[in-house]
Amino acid sequence: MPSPTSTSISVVLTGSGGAGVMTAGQTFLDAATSCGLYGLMTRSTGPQIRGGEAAAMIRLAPHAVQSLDDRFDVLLALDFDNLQRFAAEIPLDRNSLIIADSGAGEPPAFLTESGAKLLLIPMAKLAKGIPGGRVSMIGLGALARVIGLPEQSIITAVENSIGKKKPEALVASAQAVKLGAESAAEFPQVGKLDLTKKPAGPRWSITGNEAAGYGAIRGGIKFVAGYPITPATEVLEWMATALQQCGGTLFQAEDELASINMIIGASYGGAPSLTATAGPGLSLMIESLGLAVASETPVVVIDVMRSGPSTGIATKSEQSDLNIAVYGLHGDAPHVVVAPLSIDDCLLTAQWSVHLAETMQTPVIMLSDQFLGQARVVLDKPAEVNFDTKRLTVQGVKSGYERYAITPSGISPMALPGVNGGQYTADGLTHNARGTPSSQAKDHIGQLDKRQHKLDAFDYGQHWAEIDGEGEVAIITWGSSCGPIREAIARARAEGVKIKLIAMRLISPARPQQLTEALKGVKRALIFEQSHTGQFWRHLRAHYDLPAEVVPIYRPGPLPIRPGEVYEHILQGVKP
Amino acid sequence: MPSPTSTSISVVLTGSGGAGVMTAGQTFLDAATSCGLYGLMTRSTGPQIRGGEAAAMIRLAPHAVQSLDDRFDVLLALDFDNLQRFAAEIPLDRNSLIIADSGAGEPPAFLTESGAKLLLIPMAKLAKGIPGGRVSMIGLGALARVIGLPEQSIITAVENSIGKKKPEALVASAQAVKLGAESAAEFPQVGKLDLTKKPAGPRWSITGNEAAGYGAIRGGIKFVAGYPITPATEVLEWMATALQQCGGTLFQAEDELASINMIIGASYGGAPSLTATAGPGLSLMIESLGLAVASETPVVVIDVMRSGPSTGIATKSEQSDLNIAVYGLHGDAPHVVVAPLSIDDCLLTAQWSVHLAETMQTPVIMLSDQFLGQARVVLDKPAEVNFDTKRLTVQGVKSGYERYAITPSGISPMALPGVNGGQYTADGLTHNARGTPSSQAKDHIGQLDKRQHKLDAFDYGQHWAEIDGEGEVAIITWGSSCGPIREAIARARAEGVKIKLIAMRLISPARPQQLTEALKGVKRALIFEQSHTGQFWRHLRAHYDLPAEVVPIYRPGPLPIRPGEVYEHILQGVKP
Amino acid sequence: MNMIPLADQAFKPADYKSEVKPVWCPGCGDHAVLVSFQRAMAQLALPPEKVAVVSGIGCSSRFPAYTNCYGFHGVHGRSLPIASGLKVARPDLTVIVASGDGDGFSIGGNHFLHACRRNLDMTYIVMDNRIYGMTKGQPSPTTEPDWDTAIAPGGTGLSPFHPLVIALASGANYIARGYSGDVNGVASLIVQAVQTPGFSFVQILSPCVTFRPDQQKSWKPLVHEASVPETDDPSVAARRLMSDDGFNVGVLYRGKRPAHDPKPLADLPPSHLEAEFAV
Amino acid sequence: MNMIPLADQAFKPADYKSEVKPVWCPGCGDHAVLVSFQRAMAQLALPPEKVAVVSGIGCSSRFPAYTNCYGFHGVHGRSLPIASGLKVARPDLTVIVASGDGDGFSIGGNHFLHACRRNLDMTYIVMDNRIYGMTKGQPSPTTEPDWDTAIAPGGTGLSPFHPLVIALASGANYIARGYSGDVNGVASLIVQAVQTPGFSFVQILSPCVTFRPDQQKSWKPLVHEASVPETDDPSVAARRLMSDDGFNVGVLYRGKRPAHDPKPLADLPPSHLEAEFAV
Ligand SMILES: Cc1ncc(C[n+]2csc(CCOP(=O)(O)OP(=O)(O)O)c2C)c(N)n1
Ligand SMILES: Cc1ncc(C[n+]2csc(CCOP(=O)(O)OP(=O)(O)O)c2C)c(N)n1
Ligand code: SF4
Ligand code: SF4
Ligand SMILES: [Mg+2]
Ligand SMILES: [Mg+2]
Repeated sequence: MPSPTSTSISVVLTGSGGAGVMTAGQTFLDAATSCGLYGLMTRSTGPQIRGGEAAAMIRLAPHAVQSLDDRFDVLLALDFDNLQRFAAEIPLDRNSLIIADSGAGEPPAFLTESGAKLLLIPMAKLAKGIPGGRVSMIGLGALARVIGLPEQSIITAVENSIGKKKPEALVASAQAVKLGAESAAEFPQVGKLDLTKKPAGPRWSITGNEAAGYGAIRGGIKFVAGYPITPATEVLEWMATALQQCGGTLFQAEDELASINMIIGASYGGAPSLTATAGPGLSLMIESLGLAVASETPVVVIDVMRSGPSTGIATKSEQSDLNIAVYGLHGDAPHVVVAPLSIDDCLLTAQWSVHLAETMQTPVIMLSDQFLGQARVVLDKPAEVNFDTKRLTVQGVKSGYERYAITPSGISPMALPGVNGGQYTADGLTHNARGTPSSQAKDHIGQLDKRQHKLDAFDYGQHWAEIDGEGEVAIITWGSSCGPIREAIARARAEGVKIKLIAMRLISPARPQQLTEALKGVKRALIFEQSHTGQFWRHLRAHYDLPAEVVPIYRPGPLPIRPGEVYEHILQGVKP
Repeated sequence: MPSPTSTSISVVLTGSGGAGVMTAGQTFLDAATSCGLYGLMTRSTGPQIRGGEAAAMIRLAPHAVQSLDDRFDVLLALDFDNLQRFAAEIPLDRNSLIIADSGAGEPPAFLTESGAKLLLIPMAKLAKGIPGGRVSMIGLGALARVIGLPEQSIITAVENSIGKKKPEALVASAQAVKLGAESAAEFPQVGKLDLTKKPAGPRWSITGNEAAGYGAIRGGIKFVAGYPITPATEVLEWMATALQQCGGTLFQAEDELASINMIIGASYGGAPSLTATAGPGLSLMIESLGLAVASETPVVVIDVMRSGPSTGIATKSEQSDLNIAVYGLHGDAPHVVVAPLSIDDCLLTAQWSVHLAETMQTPVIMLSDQFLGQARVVLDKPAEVNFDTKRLTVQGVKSGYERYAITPSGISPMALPGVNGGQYTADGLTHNARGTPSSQAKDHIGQLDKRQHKLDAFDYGQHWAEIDGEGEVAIITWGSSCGPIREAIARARAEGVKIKLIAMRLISPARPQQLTEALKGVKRALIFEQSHTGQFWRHLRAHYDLPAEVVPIYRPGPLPIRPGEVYEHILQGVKP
Repeated sequence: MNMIPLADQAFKPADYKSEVKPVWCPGCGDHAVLVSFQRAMAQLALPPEKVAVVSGIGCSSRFPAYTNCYGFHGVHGRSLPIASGLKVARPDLTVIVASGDGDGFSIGGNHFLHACRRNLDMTYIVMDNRIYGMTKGQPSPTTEPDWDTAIAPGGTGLSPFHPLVIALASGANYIARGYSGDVNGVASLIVQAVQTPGFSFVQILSPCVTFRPDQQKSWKPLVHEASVPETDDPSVAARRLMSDDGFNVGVLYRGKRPAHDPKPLADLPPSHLEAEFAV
Repeated sequence: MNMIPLADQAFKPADYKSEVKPVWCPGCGDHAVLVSFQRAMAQLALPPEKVAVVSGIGCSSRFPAYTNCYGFHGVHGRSLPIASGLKVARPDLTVIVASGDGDGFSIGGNHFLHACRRNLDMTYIVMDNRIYGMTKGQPSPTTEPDWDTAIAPGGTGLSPFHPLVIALASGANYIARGYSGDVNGVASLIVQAVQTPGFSFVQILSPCVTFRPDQQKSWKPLVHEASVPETDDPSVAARRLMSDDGFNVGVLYRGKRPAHDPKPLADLPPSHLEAEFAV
């Protein structure tokens, strides 16, 4: 696999106060997509609720990309207001190009310091010359031209988004795009955008939050209760309409205490149920997640992680909810924690989450994050996977029904309300096999053993991790760190470095045997994650026998992990 | 130190439906105390709210005891109703004696199977013969006689408890006690109760929950908000009156979300503040504990652990909230977790908790448990310890006050409301040194580093652990497991076994250097705890470099850990 | 509401009784509420397996396991969300929620507000003994300000609040008060609560003989039938409930709001959703 | 309430303004509320460092940092408990709580009930825009049933509830409604709220120009002064508030309950407590 960097182009659009950066970014991605390209887009905004500075970061390539690049080829700055705030997020260098308005004034320090070339265009002035003309369209025209994207693709994308209802707006846009392109015509092309390769099959444009929602519905989710919270809200918002179409219901609850209990109630009634939240909301669900464990009620909780602790930074990614997800419950409360390994893997992992929850009658927490959830990716339509998901229920029930019977698998057949003779009371109190409260040691230990056993004995198949490559050095990682890591590994391998990748989808329960197997021949493990205290590393230490040499590599958000950063660590890490 | 077993006597009083077992147990303990003895009393009840079966378990010795014994010398059964339910809690053997009512009917199987001797007394009949006579008093009389406790001490204890206001009741009691004693007169004495040693100084009778409350007030607590929950309620109830006397206030909150936030608010205002709860309540406090971390507001949370998960068994002990206490917060949220090592150590540890919280401006979770909290112990008055507790505050503030200034210690001077010029907004959002919200990487990382650093750099002194003995084998343990372990170690040492004890009071942050120091020369570590999944063991694995050989030993509640059980593990554990 | 003679009933009260022995103290008002519940269910002729009883934590919340219906004994204060999720997923079930003044009005207060507002078709029974029984005697939001307890020595000094007005202001569609001493009266209130569409709230004064020994004697003479007929006018009800003495029993408000009954628009296969992602 | 002429004031509104620039959208009603707050504080002549402003999470909850008072920007829904703890620990401070309809009535509903009941001397200002602004437009408990949003396509179908009646039933001692468009009117309501002992609740209709673009135009003509003078009778207030149109502004209820003000009985040294343990 060749290093993707060489063939991709990264551009960032910035502007403030309603400059329409986000819309322009989306238009640009659509245009590139229509030319057969693949791509990735993330967004960054200032603290203001509306009208503040914003950045749309887009990477295009003739193949799918799952990570931002180390740097940007082009910055299209519609203005310079507060642009300095994005300095750490927009790495530029002397090979970069800055397209800016010639009337924008003094560029912020980090631009001039970067050594990037500057292409000044009188964007505002040109836009004024067109009735209804927008600065952003001038900019997109120029941008398209310098990277070699046909202007027409931009014009078509605008047409597709605003529709044919506003013919004047379309005309204005087309004019602006052309004017922009012309004013950049003299400039040498930046990067090499290969437009010759055409996708072999259908492609999708999808965010991780949408993918998670769709995966959940594919998995069988029929009821969702949730409370809005950034960056998880889109899971709920997307599912609200989708469920209405697909025979389900979504409730906005009064708070997260209510959402988790609503889904427990619905699931007790037989409906596969889910909620989505972020750290602060997950914190509020902790007590009732324990109830789901003890009452053996299947539920799926998607935690779209953001920078913590406390309210932290709602709009920035981090992998720092691993601890609470795995260890956050009081008492001994075994449950399942999984994490998607890429944006589109949110689909598979959400679907798998429903499967695990329903099959084992357990709460499952899926740890997505702001990067995975809110980034939009254009990629080949993912392969369809089907799990044979079925909750073990009882139909004809004889007297003496034991809801919490100790079975060889640890999973007990569940009576759904309505089944005559199956009446029982689900309980969070220590109970016997019938469900009757008990404080006897034998019942307490019997049920603790059963609940642990059902998770340990389950066959998670190949999905527990994605493993590739060989070598004496392995990277062990999880979640959204995988994107940049895969890319860094590809670069390193292209230079002859031998390295193995173990990307864990199943975070808990631990699979010591499988990891030992995967680590055969590995002498050194680089453990990689985006947290401040090395939560993943410590979790592995607690549960696995690791190779003699372990190199933990971790740092918190808010800045995204970049392939180059990982690449440096790999070069360090493979040194003898 | 001699093995305490040889010199102690263990008795258990049982009865049902308002037989007055608990009162009788307390009377008995008081009587023994007045004879110069030391003792321990725990209680166990059936599921009924009132009038169900109950057991008072008492151990007496001429020195303080901090653990139940392996077996009971005497069972005084006022009746046999539902006694079977206590079978696992009342180990008896052929050297035990059962005192029971001759009219009580068939004894439950576990009694006859134990091989214990049976002393049948017509207790009910004798009591009927006395106007106002109580069965329990007959029983106490007999009990006193067979273990060699002067009857008069019982009569005096009754007098002290019901006062002189009810002379008839006193007369009846005295008569009953004497009658009971007489009817056991022929029976050979059980055990050897040494009444000759007299305490050298003043003694206290105290429960762990009272000790925690008193320690907290000694530490400077002025405000408490809490929500009732077993087995933590007594901390609140005891403190309610105590604070009224000592210039503080206690609020019953509407729920645990409110209690934790109330104490955050009071502490922000300058009042050292505390709440007490159990697992389900701690779960609800998780989100706001993160707020206390991020806003650097000192608070103390006492978690009196009970068997979990979920509602579990409210009245039984377990050490299974370690995970939630250490790892339960979302994001990277460093804070302090401590645990008392004995019933009376609840005093010191609570006082230390206030000290750590106030000094480092951090939340501190103290993990007590049902055993420590609800057991009553008679012991020598604990030594007074004084910490020099002072919150770092500012008085005269110049402009540009930085509430969250990055300082060498990581601790920043705090302005209390009312101080002119110190105005700032405490925040759970990622903020800069001034407290202004920020999503910049430098502020996020700067504050994460600072908060971790202030805990890591602090000098915890000798209090982090209690260490004694030498040997190539060490037991590492924590919390209420220490009582039976100390006793087991004493037995083993009496037989020449060399073993070291490391009992950790500071659970988090980890002190790797100190433990490495303490483990010098140790080849094997037995890690002991009362949980189902080895939470303490895994925590140690995650944070410490342990000796090559580690033997984790763990089991959940509800049965108490007994010295004999630990002793067996020690014998196994020291084998080469 | 007339009761059908026992002999004609398809179900008998005993059909709703489980084999589990209540942990309640002898004389606790909740025993009587359990009997009222059984009579009401028999009267409504609901097959036990089509009824789900949901609760939180407290003496009163032990209710579900003592019935022969499906039950969910959840965590403290969260019975209403569990019941709400269940009702939406399973509109065919009759959902009854059993709670106490601590579980329902203290820790569970927010869900009370929002369940009233959501107006799903269910019945909420709160056994109000003005005390926390299970945790051995702490004041609840309905406890008198001068009731002395260990946690609030000398009393809280706080006036009890008005759960019925809160229910009304939040949107409950049926509001009634009963007294556990009147077994048939309470049964009738439960029957009507189930029959009235939407969210029905029944406060039942149910003495705690152990931690409120005053109640068993003092309440009986205070309890009286409401002196005015029930109303469907929220502002009239607001005025009345705000100034009542807390002991007038009967149906105090019966609104006309239809139950909230969310339904999906279609039942298409998930693959239908893929069109949105295709480029 | 007459305003003191600016020139005579010991403090000026600007004394209560911080250097932090609000994140609010241009035109958001909350800007005006901030001005009203500054005017009210100046009017009350409270030294800024003796005022503490506590909030939860939401656009409106960003309030504290924009004042030059002590502030606590807590977590979503928990402003009232923070304020309550603070008030008990520091009765010398003037405590103001700033919240939104989501923060205060949805997730924070339970604390609202209990803070009203507890009746500590503080002022609770809810900037009600009938929407979740911060999370980009989801319905709150005061949102109209047919307001279309992504999370509730076509509307929730749920009637908004009555926060003012809930406050009354829970025991609030002062209940008022204002409109952010009337800067001096709101300032006056805040001044009176602070001056009235006990728990004061001020609902301020404060339009969200971004996610409720309908409000800015449509509210202005609807807002009107309450047509009847304020009352101190809870049942009269209950009836009125239950049936009002939600747009009548002014002081709507002012009770006579003294503020709850818990005080320790003594201030003995801790060692005094040891007597209890001695045997
Ligand atoms: C989160 C949580 N907090 C506290 C408790 C302890 N608790 C159990 S029941 C109860 C109060 C019950 O009072 P009420 O609802 O009035 O029921 P009653 O026992 O009076 O019938 C409390 C505080 C708990 N189980 N969970
Ligand atoms: C526990 C938790 N859940 C959810 C959120 C996300 N959240 C932030 S503000 C908000 C709603 C705010 O609405 P409102 O109080 O009406 O304030 P507005 O923005 O409209 O002024 C929500 C749901 C959060 N921060 N914390
Ligand atoms: S404690 Fe009170 S409420 Fe609980 S069972 Fe006993 S009488 Fe009933
Ligand atoms: S989103 Fe609405 S509430 Fe928030 S700042 Fe903007 S206008 Fe105000
Ligand atoms: Mg009660
Ligand atoms: Mg709002």
